[in-house]
Amino acid sequence: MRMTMIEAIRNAHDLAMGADDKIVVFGEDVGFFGGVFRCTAGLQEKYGKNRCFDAPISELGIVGAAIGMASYGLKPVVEIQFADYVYPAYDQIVSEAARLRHRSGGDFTCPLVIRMPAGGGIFGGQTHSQSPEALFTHVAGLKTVIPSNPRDAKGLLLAAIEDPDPVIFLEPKRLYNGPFDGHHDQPIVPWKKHELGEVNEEYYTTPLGKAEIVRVGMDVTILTYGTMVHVAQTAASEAGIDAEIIDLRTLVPLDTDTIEASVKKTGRCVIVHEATKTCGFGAELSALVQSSCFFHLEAPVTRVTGWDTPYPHAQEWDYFPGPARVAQNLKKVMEV
Amino acid sequence: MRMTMIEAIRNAHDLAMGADDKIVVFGEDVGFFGGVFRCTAGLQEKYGKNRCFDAPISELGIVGAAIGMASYGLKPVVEIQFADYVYPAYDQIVSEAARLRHRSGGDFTCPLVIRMPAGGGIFGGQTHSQSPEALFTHVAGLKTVIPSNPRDAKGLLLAAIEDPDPVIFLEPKRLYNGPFDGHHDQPIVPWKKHELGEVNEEYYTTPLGKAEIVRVGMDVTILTYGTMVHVAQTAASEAGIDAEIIDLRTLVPLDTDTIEASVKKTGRCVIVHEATKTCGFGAELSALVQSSCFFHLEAPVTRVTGWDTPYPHAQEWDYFPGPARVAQNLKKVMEV
Amino acid sequence: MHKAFHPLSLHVPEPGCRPGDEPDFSEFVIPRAGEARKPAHDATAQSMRDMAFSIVRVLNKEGEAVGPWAGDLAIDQLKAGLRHMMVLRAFDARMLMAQRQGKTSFYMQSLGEEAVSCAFRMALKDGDMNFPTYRQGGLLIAGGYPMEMMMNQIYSNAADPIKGRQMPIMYSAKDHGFFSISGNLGTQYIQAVGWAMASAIAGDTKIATAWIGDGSTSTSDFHAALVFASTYHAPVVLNVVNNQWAISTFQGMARGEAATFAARGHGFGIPSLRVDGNDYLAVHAVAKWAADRARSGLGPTLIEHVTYRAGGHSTSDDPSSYRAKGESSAWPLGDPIERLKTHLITLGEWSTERHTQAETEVMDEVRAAQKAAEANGTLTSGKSPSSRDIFEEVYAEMPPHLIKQRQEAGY
Amino acid sequence: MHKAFHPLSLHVPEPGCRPGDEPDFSEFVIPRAGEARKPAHDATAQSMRDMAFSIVRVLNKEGEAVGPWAGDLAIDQLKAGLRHMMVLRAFDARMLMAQRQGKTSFYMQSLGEEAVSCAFRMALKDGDMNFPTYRQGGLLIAGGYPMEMMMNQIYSNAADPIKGRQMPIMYSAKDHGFFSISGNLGTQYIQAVGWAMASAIAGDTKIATAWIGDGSTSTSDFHAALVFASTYHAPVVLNVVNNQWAISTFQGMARGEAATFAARGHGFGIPSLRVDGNDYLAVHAVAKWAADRARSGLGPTLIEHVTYRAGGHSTSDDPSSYRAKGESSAWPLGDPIERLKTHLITLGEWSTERHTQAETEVMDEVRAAQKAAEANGTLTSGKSPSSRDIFEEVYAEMPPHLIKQRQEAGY
Ligand SMILES: Cc1ncc(C[n+]2csc(CCOP(=O)(O)OP(=O)(O)O)c2C)c(N)n1
Ligand SMILES: Cc1ncc(C[n+]2csc(CCOP(=O)(O)OP(=O)(O)O)c2C)c(N)n1
Ligand SMILES: [Mg+2]
Ligand SMILES: [Mg+2]
Repeated sequence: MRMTMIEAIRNAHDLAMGADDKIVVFGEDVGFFGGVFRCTAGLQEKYGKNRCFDAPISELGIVGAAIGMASYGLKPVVEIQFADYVYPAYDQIVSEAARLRHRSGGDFTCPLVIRMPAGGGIFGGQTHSQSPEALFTHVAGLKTVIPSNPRDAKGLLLAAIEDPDPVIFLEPKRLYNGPFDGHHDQPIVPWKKHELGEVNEEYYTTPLGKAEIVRVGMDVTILTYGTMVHVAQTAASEAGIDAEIIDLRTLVPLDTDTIEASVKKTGRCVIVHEATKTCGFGAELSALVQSSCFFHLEAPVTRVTGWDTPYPHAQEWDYFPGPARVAQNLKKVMEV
Repeated sequence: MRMTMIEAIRNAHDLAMGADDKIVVFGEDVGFFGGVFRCTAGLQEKYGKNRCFDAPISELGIVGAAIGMASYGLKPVVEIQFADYVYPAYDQIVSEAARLRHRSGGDFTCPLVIRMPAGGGIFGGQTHSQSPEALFTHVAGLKTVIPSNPRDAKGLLLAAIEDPDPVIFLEPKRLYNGPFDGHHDQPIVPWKKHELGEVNEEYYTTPLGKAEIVRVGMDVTILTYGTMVHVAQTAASEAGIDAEIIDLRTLVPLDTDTIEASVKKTGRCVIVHEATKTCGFGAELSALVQSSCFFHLEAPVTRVTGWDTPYPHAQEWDYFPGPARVAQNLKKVMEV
Repeated sequence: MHKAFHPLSLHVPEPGCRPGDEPDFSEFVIPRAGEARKPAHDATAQSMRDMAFSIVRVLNKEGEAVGPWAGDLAIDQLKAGLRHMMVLRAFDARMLMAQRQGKTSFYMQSLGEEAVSCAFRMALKDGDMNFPTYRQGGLLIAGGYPMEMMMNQIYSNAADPIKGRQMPIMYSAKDHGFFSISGNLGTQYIQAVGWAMASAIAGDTKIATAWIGDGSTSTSDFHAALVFASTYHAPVVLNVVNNQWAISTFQGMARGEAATFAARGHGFGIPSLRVDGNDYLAVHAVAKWAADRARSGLGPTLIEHVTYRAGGHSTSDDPSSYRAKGESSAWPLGDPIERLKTHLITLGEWSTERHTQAETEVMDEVRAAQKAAEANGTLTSGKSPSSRDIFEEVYAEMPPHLIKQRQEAGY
Repeated sequence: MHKAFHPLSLHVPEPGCRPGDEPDFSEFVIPRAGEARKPAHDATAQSMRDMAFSIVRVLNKEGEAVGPWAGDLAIDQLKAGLRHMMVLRAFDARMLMAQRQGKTSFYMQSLGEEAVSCAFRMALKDGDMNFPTYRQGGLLIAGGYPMEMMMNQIYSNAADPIKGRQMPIMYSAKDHGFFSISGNLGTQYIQAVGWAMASAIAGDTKIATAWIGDGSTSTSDFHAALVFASTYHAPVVLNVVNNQWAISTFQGMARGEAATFAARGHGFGIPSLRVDGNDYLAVHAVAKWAADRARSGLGPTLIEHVTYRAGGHSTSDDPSSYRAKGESSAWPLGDPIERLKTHLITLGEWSTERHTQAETEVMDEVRAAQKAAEANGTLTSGKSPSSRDIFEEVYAEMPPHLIKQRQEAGY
């Protein structure tokens, strides 16, 4: 059945809640209203206010309470309204959720999913556009997941819900309705008309820690995730470069085998993400690739990222690493 | 005059406060008590409770209030008791301090120094040992500084205080009293007996963004900062490797010229830091070095770091990247 | 020994009515205008505890100003206040339309809450600093900030003082005592306290005001602000604008359906009161009282402005999907503009005709400003801020890595 | 029109006395034992407002139990309570000495506050969950958790249930209703509320208790906990242990020298009261009252335990550099052990001789536990946890990158 990413996420919640009454869903406006992006619409009506409810505007409270619930034995799946608003909960995530199993010698655990819409492309300015994944991948004890299409969003979310540890689940909001490729001046194809909008209605999981090669190629490996998976595909086509594109899907734990095999084959590597460059996840990818594929590399590993500035409103498309910027870097790497 | 790092920091505060009555110093226990590490001892007595005072236990409140003060026109220098406790203030730092100048078109600015003892080596377990620098270096709008000796601590702190933007100032607490080189079973040389404990009593600044080559060598470049500067020196000597060691001092902005020149000369690069590996600042350094020195590198850039786990209590010395682990990696890199 | 206990269950607050229900404010207790006493400036929190559970109201149903909080404002000031609110409403209407026309990306209006920011502003002095949310545009309008500048910001055009960097209505106007608005709820509250502490440290006479919505009182910043304000006796007025709704959740979600937002101040020994936020005179009187307290070194005051968000939360939501139809018109405290208008008419200083005429004038004024602003461009056409501006002012001085990135970007 | 205002100045709270001063608690108002009324379980916050400004006390100067809060406990329970407190004190003394002997890195004692955690624990049931700070070891001792296990943790030895991973006294004992202690102040407070919400969601009958220090009420987590507890009527008892000091700052720094910590609950409609934290009977009675409320679905209660931190903050500080000499002995609520002992003697159920004998027994018990624990090693000698354990339990299943790092580490 064709679904938007929103519908796929909603469907994942629905199946999970139906299968396991330990699963509770809450966050700001997620109850009666069904979430500002409608990802939880219908759940309160179906499962009751005890299982899906609104929360006060305290991201700290939402995550802190969820940790308590998880330690009781429930499985909270909470929504942070925008990834840009996760910082008030940062202490609870890094000091508590991430370390509870370890610090208590396994006495207490913290199975918890923290969902949040991330990324730019919607004229959201600096507070509705951020990609904070690197702030989570640096923290031991967390897993970090970013789907790029409805099929994966559902499977990865169900896998995250099944996972016995805290999972940060970043949803590229620009992909909620269709596979945005960075050509902001062109209408997007809705997921309903796209094959990756085809989502099995049954319960299924997509394992965490497994990347997907979304385009096979010989000349250069593109490592990317989220919205940039689509931008990279368009850029490669437009540049006429035989790129192999890897959708990482999970950043921690990372599928290093798939990455290594590909870069050893192509000898070149370009990393693409929306987040700011310095200490972004691209830095880690670059460090890993140059270390594991050193003798296979024919050109420096190159990063195409958001600039090291706040995300601007009016100049969104000068900030966003769109297909032109990606293509230009692909060409440059091929020239080395 | 010989000073410990604590005395040097105290002296910097004293000189700054004496020179500019816009400077106010506050934080938990920094007033009457003079700070749990005594870095602000005597300031309240000398400058009064209006200029140096205790704060309630709210890191959010300390930084949030400091931002308000900075926007008024004062220059707050605040202490977070341990870097491990900075996360409650993380939102105020990344969403507010870091972006205020940019988001207001320069209408409001945020000259602010946030000091915090960081790093391990004192049996502090997971909540008194962290090195969170990468969580700041990823954020545009912040500068991040880490001194490795009393002389620099004073000069860098005064430069940070003069800086018109928010500066994160991480103090390697294991270096407060002497240049700890990782040999935890040996007594440390106190700063009073070490030449880098020699601190000019006058007001001086050490510019932000300039690294220092602390050991000249031909075989391999070691990029490091904080406590690891001393560990690396010992490791190089013990391994008998002619390493060039660069004390970065400022992580953002980074002195890429010094780094590039050195790695182009040696052809090898080892990065050493205490923080967890994945997405640590070492990832950024590795990405930069392989990109700018690609054709000069004879071996993969190697990172020696804390493990990707919480910082343990009893197993501190198995976690801490001490001289043996650094030396072993230096040898490995030399063998390529 | 212990008695048996029943299984527990979770209580989840829900508003009295949702779409399909009949709006019902019968449980909302509204004291009569003029009833509330006016404590001395140095009253303790304890001695005026009741005022956090009552509502200061000045304008009665007949449009008369009654009670101890009345009598502060001259006719000219009242007329100016009416004008400010009318301008703000017209401004909102035009900008809402501009957003619908695609001239910008987003808009948030103050509909129904105009008195709160417009009246409050008139109790402040030049040099005082407001730390607002996105629904206090009236602080700028009443403070004489040019509408055209506000529009330049909304349009992210070439004359936008913040260079297109932020979403619409995220104004910054230091010279007009208006702190840069943040998209992150709550953060400004403790910053306001810090600014006020700085004023006290510097031996200045200026005060700060902090603004927050009912929903946002749940944020951590709210607590930090109360702690710091009470500990250091900061010269700050802490305002909570209780407009009954966060986005889709009613104020009971943040309030726990108990006490009041004003009562949050009591645990900190902060004198706290509630005011009829749709009563221009009451807001002004309470604001002046609190500002004087702060300026006299008597420390913080917490004011809960009881009002109603008559419009949607923003242009991104449709309130009919979570609010009962007609709830806005059932709101018992009425409309702030209508009420001040009636008061002036009652005083014989105003008429329906003059009001209609003023409406036209105001609309012309807003239109003229809009025209001038649009000459500088809109988000989607005409002149726009430079792309170089992305890289400027991240730091005072551009560091090498940003110079490099800017070159890479080609600007 | 405006009157002229004087320059503002910053108020910074300071304790009444610092080193060199004469301790003075004359301004500390202490209600007489037996004076406080006992409200019905379903009393509203409003109806028992006064109790946040008074102090529930049961034991009078003569050692008699008086008033409506007295009478709950049988003689055996009182004797057990006395024993628990004595064990805790002896335990602390031994571990403090062990730290000084270099057997571990750090220690924090409960000296002077023993009644708070020991008495409270006896009002709970198996299955309830405590979210403690580092000064509620009495919850474990009174709950029958083996001292040897606590010591294994303190020594980070081979039998440490948390495998040497945390600093001393950061216990975790799920089966004994004791949540893993965090070094980050405050975080447990909202987690306790979440746990209680979970119990309610699951239709369970268990309740949670949250613990926080006076200084730590300034944290954001404290506010979040109050918001969530009041919004969802969570079955939780929110305890504030006001032991007068944070590290070097007195409780007025967090409290703003106004109201009380208990009064913080009023803004949330949470029934709140203060109790004499050095009065075993009072703490127990109040705890039981609050626990019953929670279990009956009546929601949260906030309890401020008024006590005194008689020792240093931890082994890392020397209180004589910031506290007046003799402040501890001047503390007007006395010593919890002495007071319960006197009560039992007054009842004719105890004597000085039996007490001395009990002290010996207790010390033997503690010594025996210590010997057993030391057989498993201390931080600096003997058996220790494995270095492999660094990498275990970061996740339920070790991911590839950690397997690699563990190999690199050579374990
Ligand atoms: C930290 C944070 N969390 C969530 C949001 C998303 N958000 C924007 S406005 C809003 C509702 C605010 O309600 P209220 O405080 O009552 O203010 P009002 O809009 O009624 O003026 C929410 C949840 C945000 N901007 N910041
Ligand atoms: C978030 C955080 N900030 C600072 C600290 C450092 N610290 C540890 S204990 C303490 C004082 C706590 O005082 P209080 O809450 O009164 O508890 P008490 O020690 O009196 O039991 C401080 C500041 C910390 N552990 N966590
Ligand atoms: Mg609101
Ligand atoms: Mg205390």
